[in-house]
Order: sequence, then C-alpha cells, then structure tokens
Amino acid sequence: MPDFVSLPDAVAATVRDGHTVALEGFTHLIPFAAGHEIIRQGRRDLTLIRMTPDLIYDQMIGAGCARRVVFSWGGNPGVGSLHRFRDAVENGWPHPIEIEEHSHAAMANAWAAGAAGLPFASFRGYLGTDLPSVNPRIATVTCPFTGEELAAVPAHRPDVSIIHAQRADRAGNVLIEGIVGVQKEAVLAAEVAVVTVEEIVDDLAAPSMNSTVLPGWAIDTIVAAPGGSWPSYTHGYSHRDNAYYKAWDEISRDRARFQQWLAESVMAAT
Amino acid sequence: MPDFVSLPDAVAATVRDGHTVALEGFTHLIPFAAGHEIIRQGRRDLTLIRMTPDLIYDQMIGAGCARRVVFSWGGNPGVGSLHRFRDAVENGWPHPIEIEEHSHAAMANAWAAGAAGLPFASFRGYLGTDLPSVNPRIATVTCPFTGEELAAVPAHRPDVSIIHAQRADRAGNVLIEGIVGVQKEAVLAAEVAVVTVEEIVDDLAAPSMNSTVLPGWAIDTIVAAPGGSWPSYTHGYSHRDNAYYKAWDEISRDRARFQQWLAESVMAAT
Amino acid sequence: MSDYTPTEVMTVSAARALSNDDVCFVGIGAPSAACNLARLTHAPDITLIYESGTIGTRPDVLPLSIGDGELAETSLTTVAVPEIFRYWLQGGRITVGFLGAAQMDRYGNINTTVIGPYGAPAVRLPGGGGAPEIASSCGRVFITMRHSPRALVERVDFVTSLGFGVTGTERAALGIATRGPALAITDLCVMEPDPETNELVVTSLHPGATRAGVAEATGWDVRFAAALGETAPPTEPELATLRDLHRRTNAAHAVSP
Amino acid sequence: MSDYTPTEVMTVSAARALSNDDVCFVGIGAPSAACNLARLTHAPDITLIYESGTIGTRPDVLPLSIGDGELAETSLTTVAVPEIFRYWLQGGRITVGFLGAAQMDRYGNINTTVIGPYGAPAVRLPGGGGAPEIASSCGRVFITMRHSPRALVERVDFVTSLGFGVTGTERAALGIATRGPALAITDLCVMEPDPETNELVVTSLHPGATRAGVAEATGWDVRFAAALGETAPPTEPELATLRDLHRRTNAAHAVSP
Repeated sequence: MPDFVSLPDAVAATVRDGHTVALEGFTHLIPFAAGHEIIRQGRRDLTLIRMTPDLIYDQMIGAGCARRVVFSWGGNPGVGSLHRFRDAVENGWPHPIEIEEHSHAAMANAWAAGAAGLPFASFRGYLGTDLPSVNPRIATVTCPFTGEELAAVPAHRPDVSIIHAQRADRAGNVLIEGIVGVQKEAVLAAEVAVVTVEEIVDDLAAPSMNSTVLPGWAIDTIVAAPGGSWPSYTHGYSHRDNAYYKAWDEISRDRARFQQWLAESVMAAT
Repeated sequence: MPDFVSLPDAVAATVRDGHTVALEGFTHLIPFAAGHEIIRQGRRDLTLIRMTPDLIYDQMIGAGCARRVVFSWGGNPGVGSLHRFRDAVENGWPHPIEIEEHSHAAMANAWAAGAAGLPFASFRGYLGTDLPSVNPRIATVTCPFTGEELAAVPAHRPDVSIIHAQRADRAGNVLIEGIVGVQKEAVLAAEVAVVTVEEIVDDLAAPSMNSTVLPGWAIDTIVAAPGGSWPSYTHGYSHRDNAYYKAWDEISRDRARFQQWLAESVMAAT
Repeated sequence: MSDYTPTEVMTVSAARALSNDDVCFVGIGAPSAACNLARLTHAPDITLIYESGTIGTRPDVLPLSIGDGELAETSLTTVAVPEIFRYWLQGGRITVGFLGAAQMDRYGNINTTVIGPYGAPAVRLPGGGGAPEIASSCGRVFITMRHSPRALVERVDFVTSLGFGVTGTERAALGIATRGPALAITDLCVMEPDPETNELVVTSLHPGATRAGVAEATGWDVRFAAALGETAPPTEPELATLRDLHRRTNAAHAVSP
Repeated sequence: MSDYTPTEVMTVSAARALSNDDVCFVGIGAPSAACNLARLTHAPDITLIYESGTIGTRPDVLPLSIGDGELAETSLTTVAVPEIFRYWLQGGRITVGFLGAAQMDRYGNINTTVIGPYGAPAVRLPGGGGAPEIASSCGRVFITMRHSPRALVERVDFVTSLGFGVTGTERAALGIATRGPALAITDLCVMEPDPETNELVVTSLHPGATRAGVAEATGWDVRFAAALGETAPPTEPELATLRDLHRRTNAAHAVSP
C-alpha cells in the first residue's frame, strides 16, 4: 500500500538533484502542483522526460531545475512557443540544457517498453528523417524473419514518475479516466511512482471493470492535491484553462516578467 | 461500415480452404457458432491460430478442418486433455496436423505486433526452455543499447479473424467488456475481421469513453449470433457452461462418440 | 460572397478534399478546423482521430490543444497514447494525415524542428511530435501552411518529416508503400505532386491569387500544372459553418473555466 | 482432526507459504485453491492475478478455467492479455508464480509439453501456456504436483519451463535475476532448493509421509535436509474454509447455467 502524504513531503522524499523525473499527462492530467513543488524545493540538474514539455516544463526549465529534457513536441499547443524552453536552448538561460529529441511514436513506445520491463522499443519510424543523425539514442534493429530494418529507442526508466489522476481509494488504488495518455506506462516504468489525485474516496466508483485502475501496490506515494492539474484539467473535475495557456505566452516571453510570475505564483504559494 | 449478414453468409464470404484463420477469445467470448459454421461449410487445410485451442479447435480439428495449429496451451481448462487435438497429433486422426507451438507471452506479443503492423514482436521469454529448438519461428534480436538478447516471434497476420462480442450498433461499432483477451488485437491484425455479437442495438451504451470499442470501419462483417459463444460465455449475457466443458471430456474421448456428436449437434443444426 | 480571408479559403479547400470514408489523423490549428468543417458539411461520417487517443471524435468546439476534454467526451472511444501510435497509426488504418510546416521544400519534405543548425538554432521550433510517423504511415498526407518564401524553401534546414526525399525518389527507395504528400494547400494555391517527378506543382490558384504572386512567394522555381485550375470560392454554407465553429471556439477559449 | 486428504495438505501447505504482500500469478487447479485459501484465511490482502487479465480478483467460487466470469466481476481491474504478459508479468511485478507439472527434475525444470519425443509423442500434454515466462519473470516460483516416480523424474523429456537448468547453474548463466523454484509442494512433502547446489531437497514431510515412501515415489536419488521438518497438519479453520470453497465451486460447476 502506498504512503499517503502531503505534496511537500512527497516531493522531498522522492525527488533528488540529478534524478531522471517524468511528470506526464497528455494535455489532460498534467501534474502542475507537483511541478511547482519541485521548483519550490529548489531541485537542480534534473533530466526531465515528457512527450510534450508543455507549460509545466517551461516553468521548471525557466526556474533552473533542468539539466536535460527528453521530449517529442515542445510547444504551447495552439498558442505558439515555449519561451523559457526556447530561451534555454537558444541562449542558455538560465543555464544551457541538453535535449534528447524524439517523435511521439518513439516516446510512446519507449514508455510502453519501460512499463514492460524491456530495455528497448522497436517500431516503424523515423524513416527518411534527420532525427537519427542528431540523437545517438535512436538506433535500428532488423526483423529476424523479414529483414526489415526498424527504429529502436531505449525504454524510459525514470527514477521518479509523477502523474495526476481523478481519485484514489483508501488502499491507494487509482482511477484514471478520459484521455489516459501514457499515465499508466509512466507509473509502471518508474523506480518510484507518485500520484496526485483530486480526492481520496472510500469507493473508487470505476464505471467498468475494464476502467484504467492502477493497483495501490504498484504505487509508492499518493497525494491529495485537488486542482493539482490546473491549468491542465482533470476530466470530471475541471476544464482545461485555455485562456491561461494563451496568457502564458505573454508571461513567459520576457525573463523579468517570468521571474516575477515565479516569485509571486510559485515561490510565494504553498 | 461493415456488412451485416447471416452467419452462413459471413463464413461463406470470408473463409476459404487453406486460409489462416483465428477464432479468438480467452475463455470468454469464444465464437463457437462461427466455428460450427466453418465445420458445416466443410472448410479444409486451415491454419488455425488461438492461444488456447479449447473445445472450439478440438471440434474443428476432429471435423477435419485443420492442417496446422498455432497455439500456446492446448487443454480443456480445469478438466484435462483436448482428445481430438491429441488424437490428431499423436495418431494422425482424422489426418496428421502440423503444430507451431509458443508460450502465451509469445502469442500475446505476436497478436499485439500484428495489430501494430509490425513484422515481429520481441520480448523477454523462452529463457532456458526447449521450445526454440522445436519451433523455427522462435528467433532472437539483440538490444542495440544493452546487448541483451531477447526472444522474437513473427507477428500474427491471419487472413480472417473471427471474434464474438457483446453488441454492435447500427454503424457496426462493437463493444467488448469483461475479459477482453486478445479480441481487439485479433481484429486489427487480420486482413478480414468478422464479429459475431449477442445483439445489434441502436445505442452501444458503453459504460465509459475508455471502454473497449472497435470502430465499425475497422470491421468487415457483423453477424447477429445470440448465444454464439456457448459453451463459452458473454459477460452480461450468459455464464460459462462449465458442466458442458466437463461433459466434453466424455464426448470427445472416443472417435465414434465424437462423430455422433458432430452429426447431431453441428451438421444437423443450423 | 467575396468577403473571406485567404486562411478561410485554405481551410475550406482542405475540407473539400476529405470524404465520408476518410480516417484522419488530425493536428491542431488549420487541420482541425478543416477536418471538422468537412464533418459539419459534406462528410458527416468522416472519422477523426487525435493523437491524444480519441477515436471518432465529434467536437462542438475546436480544441486548443490536442487533448482538450471535448475530444474525449465526444469520442466513440478513447485509448492510450501508445495504442494510438501502434495499433492505429503504425497499423496502417489512417487514410489521411494532416501536417503543418515551418518549412517545406518542393518534394514536400517538412521542417518543424529548427531554423539554422540543430546544435545552435536561430529558432528552436516545437519539433516533430507525431509528424515523422504520420508522414510515413498515413495513406496520404495533406499539408496546410501559409505561403511565403521563408516557408516554401529550396531546401529545408532539417527534415522532420519525409515527403518524397531530397531528389523525390527516397520514399520509394526506403520501401515506404504509402503515397506521401498528396496535397499541399496554402493561402494562395493548391499544389500536388507531379506524377513523374513527385515535385509539388501548383494545380489550382485560389481566388485573387496570381502566378506571379505565387512564384514570388515560393522559395524555389515553382512550376504550374498545364491545366491550372482556379479554386472555387468558399460557398455561403461553408463559410457560415466555419465561422460558427470559430465563434463557438473563440468564446469557449476566451475565459477561464 | 486427522480426516484430511494428501491433496488438502498440499493445498494448505502452499497457502501457508503466501503472505499478504504477495502478488501471485495464479494457475488453475491446486494453485488457484491455495491462493484463494490464503486470501480467505491469513492473507486477506494478497493480490491474485490470472493470466486472462484479471488483477486483484476475489472470487467466491474457484474458476474452472482461467477466465471464468467470476474472475473479472470480482477484480479490481481487468486488462487485455498482452498487457498482463508485458506490463505485469514481464514488468517484474509478480512476487510468486505457481506452476504445476507433468514432470519435474531435481533442479525444478518442468515439462508440461510432451511425454516421449516431441515429434512423435507418446502423450501430447497441453503445453506451456504462461509457464515458460512465469518461470523466469516471477520473483519466486512455487510448484505443486502429485508425488510419483513418473512425475518426479531423473530427467524431464522436454524443458517447458526452466528451473535451475540441467546442472543447477543455468539460471544464473542466462542472466536471470529472479530466484526460480523456491518451493515444491507435493502430496507427500515440501522440497526446497539446496542453497549451494540448487538441488531440490525434502525439507518437510507431510503428516503420515515417510522418508522411505518419499524416496520410493521420487524418480531420482532424493536427498533430505539435515533439519527435516514435519508439516503441521491442516487446522480446522483451514480445512473448513477450503472445503467450503470446494463445495461452492463444485455446486457452481455441476449444472449448466
């Protein structure tokens, strides 16, 4: 059974400088509250894995948490750039970061391979693209039956994965509904899994025996963090704050404006 | 949108002598009615793929439909042997059959690879066993990152897959609930997919947006076949007829008794 | 009705290229608008798949991101992201994939990764996302983008997604069986690959666009089809439906929930 | 209470070896009875996983097959079969896997495939099913089987599932990190691997069993642990719970639904 602790305690107990950390969630269920807590606790030199870095990694990169980012699409969806991510890559601010760049197909397969305990994933991908020439972690394997050459990438195996979900019961079983993304894979691929939830309930009330439920024994830490996915959303509990995603473009564009936001909205908050 | 036809028409239009055919369903949702129709139409030289041949392939083998069986566990679960399967393998009755034998892990991975359009599946398996020495379709691939040698098997890509499911709507979308097995993979891996259902309804009434639903455009043929999984079962519609599974042991043990059953219960039925 | 924007012509043209039988892998922005416009006009049964895992989705409001709640709520079914990329995209079930581009060359090769050298980019773009495998696994690829000489270039700085390759022949050489870029729709014209060379040539000019204007806005020595057509202007129902969709969408995205 | 069968002792002994924290990959027959007996007695929170995809299942009646409806209905969640084998078994999340055997040798190598040559079998057995990967991926493997010289043999006809290999050292040589056969429970005794050689040695005799009887029923020159124990007989609550379970099960399986 997982530990039930506060968000500060969960982050303090699990995330260390230099760790490889994944805060996943595909548009839906992005664990912003946990990301802010990592910023507040001043973690450094993290390798951050996410398919879509999104605002959460833009904020963590701007705050100086990241040494390396493993990703497949680094934009503010429907809005434009991730300005803090760009500033780090283009100008080395607040410090230079390394990037390991993949396609979505590669990242999704790498998550599935990590969850499955495999060392690598193979898939039909990267055909005719320049990505393998700039990413040494893209290789090939040959089908022993047809001779077809397929792309191969290492499995994701983060030290810590943090996801947000709808709810947990008292035994720590977690229900995920709606766009389930790579939430299950991120939890199962990690050495340590932390799940923030909207609420902890007596009865999980899964709509079906086939619902996406993670057993409590496969999770290390549960945190009650209502609203913890904002400005992302939690299906059944909140809607995506698209206006905030648009507003982020202005907040993040300028270093000073970003630092003001960081001080007021993250560091001063609890 | 799939065709909505009768079971005899569906089998006549899709299953040809010499085809590779899969009638899947893991204990649950085994498409017995379709198997009996294949027997009645006298199909021969089929390569039959199923993880667990079960009574359905015991019957088809005894009736002379099979040239080759690709499988991973060939027993009557909880009861004992599949006597018709054994008689074919041990004594060549009604004629010799070839077998291609795997583990469940290999078969499940081969289904997933087939659904994913890949030529092969790799997994950590068959370690230290004799199966690779008797099955040339078990090979290895080497992880390009760690050097670990993994097992590899060809993807399943049958000419025709037939599954049974709870229900379809008028657009041919199909709901599967309960033990979903490899039903989705079998449909998506096949050249032609036939689904028999308990009922065709106006509203699929899936309990959740995350329910296992196959879109109508991914299916070729829908057949209303209420009770079509008996003596297997359809969650929400029927229970497994465990007494019949036990009775099959006596029916199938003797060739003459089996032939009598075949004449009375399959050939004379419609 | 002459009062429409070049972007509207682009979106309407893209929508018209879709049919009821298409299964579309939909990107955000113009592709999403085009696919949903098709669904709300002549192709009510078209299947829209978003890479967030929603299959057969019928949103009333366009999503801002690729995984807005509206997409799951109106889907036939919503699956995990690994499944979308493995069973549905790689499985060869998508008839049309839509791509946008920061840069595209005459063979439909696309760059959405960097402007300038990869290691020291002048502009770091978002990257490939689903595009590298959309480009190879979908039956056909439709490209929508603004027409400018900085966007339609002689040579892309980085091949994020393969078109027909640097000489127009690499797709076949790599053993890729899908068609590749079948249609590029800009705010000025429609381009299609030459059946012999695979070079994208202008096959239809949008209302008001000229050969000279297109040539000036293209970074390579662009060719025009012998039978150069003119894009039919948006009809009143098309425009009304598209504008209603955008109106609902803007209203929904303007305020915090 | 002396009125119990050797099979009941076997099942009770297997159940006792399980704890609340175990995650068991359950096979049909004796393993299923043992796991559910543990759950209904001293290990109420034990996690039972059946290869049909049911996780955290709590059946009131034992399944006849590995995918009876009871298993899904009482599960915490039911997933697809590829996921069970990839994420849960191969993912290394199972602490105990149960295997039965038609033949087993002194190093816990198991045959459930054929008696006689593979190409011309005297008896064609059901085959491996989940066993080959259960044997390598579960933290520990428990084996339950009837004790007879035809079953506990000098050398198995076919290695369906690896124990410690033909010399007891192959497991480590193959780089397998899991423990392997940790416990073999027959209707006569309990066997455990020698810490040095990995040979299965008798560590506990069931009530009424003798060294001579076990030696006679074993196809190899079986060894006995220096500190040979005696299996505590089934307690009244254990027997009552097991028999209730079987009574419910037999009643449920006797009639067509």
